[in-house]
Amino acid sequence: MSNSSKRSNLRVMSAELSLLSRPDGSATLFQGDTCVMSAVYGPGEVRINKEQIDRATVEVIYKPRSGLPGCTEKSQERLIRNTCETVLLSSLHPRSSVSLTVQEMQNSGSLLACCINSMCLALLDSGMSMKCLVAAVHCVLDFEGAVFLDATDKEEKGAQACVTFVFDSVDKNVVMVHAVGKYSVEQFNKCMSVCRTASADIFHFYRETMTKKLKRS
Amino acid sequence: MYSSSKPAETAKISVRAARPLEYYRKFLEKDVRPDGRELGEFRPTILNIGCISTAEGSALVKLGNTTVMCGIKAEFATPKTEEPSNGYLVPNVELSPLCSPMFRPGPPGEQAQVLSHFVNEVLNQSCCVRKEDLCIKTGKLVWVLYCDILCLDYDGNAPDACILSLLAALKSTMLPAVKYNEETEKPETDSVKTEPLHILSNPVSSTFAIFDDHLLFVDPTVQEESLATGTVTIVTNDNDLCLVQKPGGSPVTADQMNTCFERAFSRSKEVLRLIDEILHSIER
Amino acid sequence: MVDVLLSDAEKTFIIHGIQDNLRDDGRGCEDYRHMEIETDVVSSTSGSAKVRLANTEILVGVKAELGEPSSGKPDKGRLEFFVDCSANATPEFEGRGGEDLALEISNMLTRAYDCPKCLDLGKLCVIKGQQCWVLYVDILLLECGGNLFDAASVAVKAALYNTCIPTVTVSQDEGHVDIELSDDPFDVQHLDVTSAPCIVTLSKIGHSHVVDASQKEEACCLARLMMGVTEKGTVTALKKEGSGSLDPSSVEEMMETGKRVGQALNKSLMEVLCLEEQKGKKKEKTGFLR
Amino acid sequence: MILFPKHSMSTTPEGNLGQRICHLDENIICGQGTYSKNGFVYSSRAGYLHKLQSQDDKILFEVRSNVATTTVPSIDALVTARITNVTPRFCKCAIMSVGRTLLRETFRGQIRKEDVRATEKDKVEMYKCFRPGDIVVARVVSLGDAQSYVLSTAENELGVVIATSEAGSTMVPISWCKMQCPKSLSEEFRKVAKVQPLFIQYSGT
Amino acid sequence: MPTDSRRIAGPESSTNPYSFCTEKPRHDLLKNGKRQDGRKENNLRPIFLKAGVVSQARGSAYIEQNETKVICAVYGPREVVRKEDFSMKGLLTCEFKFAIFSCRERRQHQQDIEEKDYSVQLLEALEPAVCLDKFPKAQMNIYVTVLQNDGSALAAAITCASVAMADSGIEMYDLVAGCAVRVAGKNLLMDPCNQEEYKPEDETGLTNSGSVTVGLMPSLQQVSAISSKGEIEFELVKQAVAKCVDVCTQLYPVLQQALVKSVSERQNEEG
Amino acid sequence: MFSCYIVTFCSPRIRKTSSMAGMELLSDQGFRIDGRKPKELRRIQCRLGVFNQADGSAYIEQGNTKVLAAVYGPHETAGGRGKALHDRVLVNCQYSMATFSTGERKRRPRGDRKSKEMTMHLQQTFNAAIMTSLYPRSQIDIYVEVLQSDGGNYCASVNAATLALIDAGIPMKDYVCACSASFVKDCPMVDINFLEESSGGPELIVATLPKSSQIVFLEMNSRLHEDNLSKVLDVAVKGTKDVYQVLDNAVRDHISEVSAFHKLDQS
Repeated sequence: MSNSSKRSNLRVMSAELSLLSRPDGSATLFQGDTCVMSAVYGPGEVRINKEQIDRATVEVIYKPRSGLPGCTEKSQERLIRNTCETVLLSSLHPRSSVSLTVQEMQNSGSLLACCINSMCLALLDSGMSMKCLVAAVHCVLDFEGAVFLDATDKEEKGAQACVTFVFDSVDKNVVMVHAVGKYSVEQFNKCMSVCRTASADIFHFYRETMTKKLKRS
Repeated sequence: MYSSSKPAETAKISVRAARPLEYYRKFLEKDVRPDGRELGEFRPTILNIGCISTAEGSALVKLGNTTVMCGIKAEFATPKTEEPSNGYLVPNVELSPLCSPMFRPGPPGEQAQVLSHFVNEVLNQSCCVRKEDLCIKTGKLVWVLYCDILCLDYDGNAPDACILSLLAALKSTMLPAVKYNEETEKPETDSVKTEPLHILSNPVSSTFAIFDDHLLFVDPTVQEESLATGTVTIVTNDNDLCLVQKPGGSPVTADQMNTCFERAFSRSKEVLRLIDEILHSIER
Repeated sequence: MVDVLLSDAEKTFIIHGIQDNLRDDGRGCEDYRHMEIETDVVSSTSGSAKVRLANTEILVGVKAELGEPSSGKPDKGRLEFFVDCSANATPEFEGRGGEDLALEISNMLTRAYDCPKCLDLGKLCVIKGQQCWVLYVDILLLECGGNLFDAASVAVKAALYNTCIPTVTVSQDEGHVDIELSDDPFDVQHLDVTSAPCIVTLSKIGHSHVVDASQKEEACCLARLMMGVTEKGTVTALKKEGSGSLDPSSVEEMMETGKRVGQALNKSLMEVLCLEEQKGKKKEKTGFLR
Repeated sequence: MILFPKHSMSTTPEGNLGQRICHLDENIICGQGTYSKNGFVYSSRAGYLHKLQSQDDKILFEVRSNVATTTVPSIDALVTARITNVTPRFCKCAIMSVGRTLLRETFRGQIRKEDVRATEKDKVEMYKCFRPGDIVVARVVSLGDAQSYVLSTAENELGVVIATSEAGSTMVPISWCKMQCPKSLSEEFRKVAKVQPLFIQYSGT
Repeated sequence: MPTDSRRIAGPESSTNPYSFCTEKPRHDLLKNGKRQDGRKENNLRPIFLKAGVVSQARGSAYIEQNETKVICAVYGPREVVRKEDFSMKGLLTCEFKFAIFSCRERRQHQQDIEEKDYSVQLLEALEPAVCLDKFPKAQMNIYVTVLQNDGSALAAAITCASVAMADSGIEMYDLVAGCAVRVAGKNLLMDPCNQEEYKPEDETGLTNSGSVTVGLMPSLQQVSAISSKGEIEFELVKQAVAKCVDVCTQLYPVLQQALVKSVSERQNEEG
Repeated sequence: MFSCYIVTFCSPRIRKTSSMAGMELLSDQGFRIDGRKPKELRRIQCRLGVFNQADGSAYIEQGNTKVLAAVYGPHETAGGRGKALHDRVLVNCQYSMATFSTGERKRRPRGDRKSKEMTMHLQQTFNAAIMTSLYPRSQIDIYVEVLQSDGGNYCASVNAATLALIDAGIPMKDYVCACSASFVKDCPMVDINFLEESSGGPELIVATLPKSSQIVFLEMNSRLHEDNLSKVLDVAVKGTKDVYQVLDNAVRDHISEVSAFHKLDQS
């Protein structure tokens, strides 16, 4: 791997909110070349068999760029949904449904992180009540044990381990982890601390994006 | 139990069913679980290896009530053109309606798909079976190992049981000896001679449940799973980590993560000892 | 199955009648209803037959196509049954509504024909292990008036009798194998269906049993015994159906009846088929135009 | 290979499924877990045979087992249910247990406005009787339609037994129509069952 | 064939390695009056039957006849979801499945025609034995999985499912015992194992070749299931059925014992 | 049927068959493949009341295309109240083809894209012809089964269904008659068969209410010059009127037969 591709900070991020008119909130997020579009509907009517009497039912549909969703996508979908359930104050909307559609537009690495960040932006855009914000940061470990933040797809292929962390905005604790590969506990902890530091940038980016949006209106 | 004015009629109100959360809190205040386990204690683990003779490798795992069976069927296939010397590993988890009232007949539901993906990730990332070992003739013929994991009784913590049954089944797998006939371009299978599969590493999974946002306990039952505010699954691979997964839920601190790692590594040793014991007893 | 609703009184009437060997349409317990058989009704098939048994109407088309033999039987042709319950019979069959019944019928037929001596499939082999004739026997159920299994099996046997398979010549040159089919409509081979089975369904009603139950009688019946019977009287398939149970002694009685009726059915069917064939092209084709 | 370990033999219960118990005559009544056919009494359940004397000097046979006896709601059975939905005309609930048997899966039930209490039926306001999440004891009035069983709480002993207040703690009944939250001391309306929470045991502890 | 996106996909096609075996073993069904596994014609394999094996189910059972292993779980009574199925009589459903690794040939995930056929036969074998009127508006679901198939799978499934039903505490008129027999020539081989089972592709040259499976309610002496494959002479069918009925009656105590054990075990647990 | 076909095996050697090659859709003498004149319909034979159990049924043969239709209703809507329409009857159709009806065996009788499209077309056609407002909240089922297909499946299906609806006594504005047409060598051709259909030329399908000459369904495939459209359409509409004559005769015959029967009964 050439030295130029080594990154200790995140790729450039840009986001567009409310691009879609039908959903209650939507966001398109670019992290480098990776692009994900999320849309939120709700709180709205819920199907009777999915009704929960004490909180809203969160549904997430993850759409791959092409083809039918398989096991990998379902797994991805569950990670996004569980994260979403954690941050949403769903008990404010009992017997209703919050439905989220996450559409992969382009995958150039750090896809899961981009999905979660775009989901968070879409929720912000919809104005739904949340406990806290979440920031997802992806990194890879190469065979020498060096950490690459926000890896591209090429870097992911040659990596020893791929790790995605999601931190909350209050205590910066770990909301979600997905770490696969071969690594030691120390390496895991190192990734965690690097990612935690980087998460501040993402929270900052959220603030900027929202400020921009509110100024416009 | 409560009785109404008419003594013959009674209605049973089980607090366990009506108020399960309160019920659990009462126990956990005393650092014990309703089934008598401590927070860091796994349920008794029973292992039976090689129980299905129609499969090339098989294992039955009982983790308390949770029962999982893994059968490995080996078949011939042509390799992918981009990886001509790699065999296939195809794991699938089936949560059939037989094992719990939660599952309905039909195609696999979300949970089964997520589990299949989880097992697939562990199998690929841990590299416990080298795909090159499954090659018979480069570019022509390779083994495909269908690892089907069937849940027979679902009482929580399927990931741990699945990974354990898979590892045990792989360790017991005996592939028939095959010669590739260059002239006819067809394989010739020996109906008697078999060869064991090489297992390079030992992935072991440990699942933790988070209760009331702060309490961590290991090996949740199905009721504990439904009450938990989050789970953490750690798959160790000998002295390394192979997979850490925390699919949302209550946030955890770095310290809590490290406690989980410690327990996962000690569990890994326990489990590997158990597998070795059983394998030895079979050989004898 | 397609049910008719009967009151308890109607059921009692039918059950009592059958005890006295008298059925509501005047038949005895071992009598079939009026059956009409016509072969060669659909010209886009290799063989076809239409059977009308009172209100039950079944159309069978056999299509012979070249295909690969199954791995278990490399030197034999294949026989594939497919049943389609047309919604014309009842709105219940719309969409996939008739699939369960269709599967039951095709399973029973597959089982009845799944023995080496029923039909000489060896004749259908073209090149061993590589090419053979596949006979797709497609059964179309157009109207349900009871006793579908028997009617279907009769129609299948008639259609197979009617089936013409073009003669093939296999020629080999330079390692290529050419299969040439004759286009002469008279240069064909026929199948020998003399030992093919017919299904006889025996319905237990009250303490007696009847053959060829009408829809009303089927509504009174809790347990049925279905038998595949050949002309020689051998049994090629046996199945109990329905939610009731049977005495071992009545099972035996029913089997006896089944064998007797089945042999007679096979015999008269063959007679009718021969007669029709002799008429040949002279007979006036009527089909559904009465 | 044996998948499930064998256990040692224990005493034989007297009534085994399908077993013929005795001749049927006019002095014999077939009780629960038995049936009669062709002049005999048979057992229809694996369990213990009980021979009982009924009031009119007849012999009653019952086969009882510790496995659940009543497993579906039947007319007149007492059930516990969790309220899921309240509308002005009726409330929907999920039946959790029938008699003393805990159900593994719930059945749908509904309590209509006129079945909430025995008196002043027309003055019932559903929202002042039940709230979603309440646990009630009710009686099955009819098997209802394909959708749900029809339940009634029109007896003093029937009604809400466990309820959670807005503040989130378990409330204490203070009258037949009110419950109080011990934390916030706020009062909420319910159709309260005449039973003290003391009598509700934590079964399983 | 559309690919199944809900499962991890393997290669497009794969073949069984044993179809490339150089020499194929041929066995005689009977040699000096003894079968391959040393049994006599009339002998059954030892049966291990245990009720109450699945903790989550209402009732369950496991049966083992040497290498034939079948597990069954019963759920319900539960609500009937489909409006069309509503009836004042209880509804019974049955799903029969071979585990993917249960046979020499790999099985498919989706239920195939044979499994569907067995589901129906199993259902019709059990229906006469269950007091359906005791659970109006509700359904009982029976799920049977064959973990390993070494012949007589349907017969074992019938036995297993009836014990699982009884274990659930649902009222029944009687248990159902299942038994299979292989007819080969004039010989009747009871409880055939996989190699002895009738396969239509085998050219045996025998005039009589087939198999018969019978389900019997032993106490009431009622046949609740009967099915046969292959071409058999009429007299021999009769003999085969009679023999199966006999054997099923002999099996009755085994079924009862399994139930007694589960009942007394539960008594001990609770008492 | 058994016109010579050759299956090449191992090597892709395909020998063209002799019979069809070089066949012209319209010969110089003005005859079509099956010997018809361009404006000649195929022979139509039909019968009403083929089944006893259906409320109405009919069978039609148009040349070698054979279709059975059955009608049930009006009855309660199946599948709950949700589907019922408050102001008119729900017309429910199903088009299905017997697996042996085509030259090459069909794998499924229905459920494929083409059958679904056909089902939809039938539904649209009969929604326009049935007096739907007479039976609000109910349903009429029209089931069509193609037994043998030789082109003009839609036309034969519509004609058969019309007869079945008449047999069931369901009030309609008029008969619905359908006919197809093509355009070959500057000459419009009516009622085209399978060979003509699959030759790649234009195909125009029209269903009309013949008395008022109103078109209820029109579909055209492939290319046709705008100038020729009216010519082809005229031929097709004329075709439907001819079909109407045949159907009307069949209905009249059927009715007189049935009423003769009734008179016999009454006397």
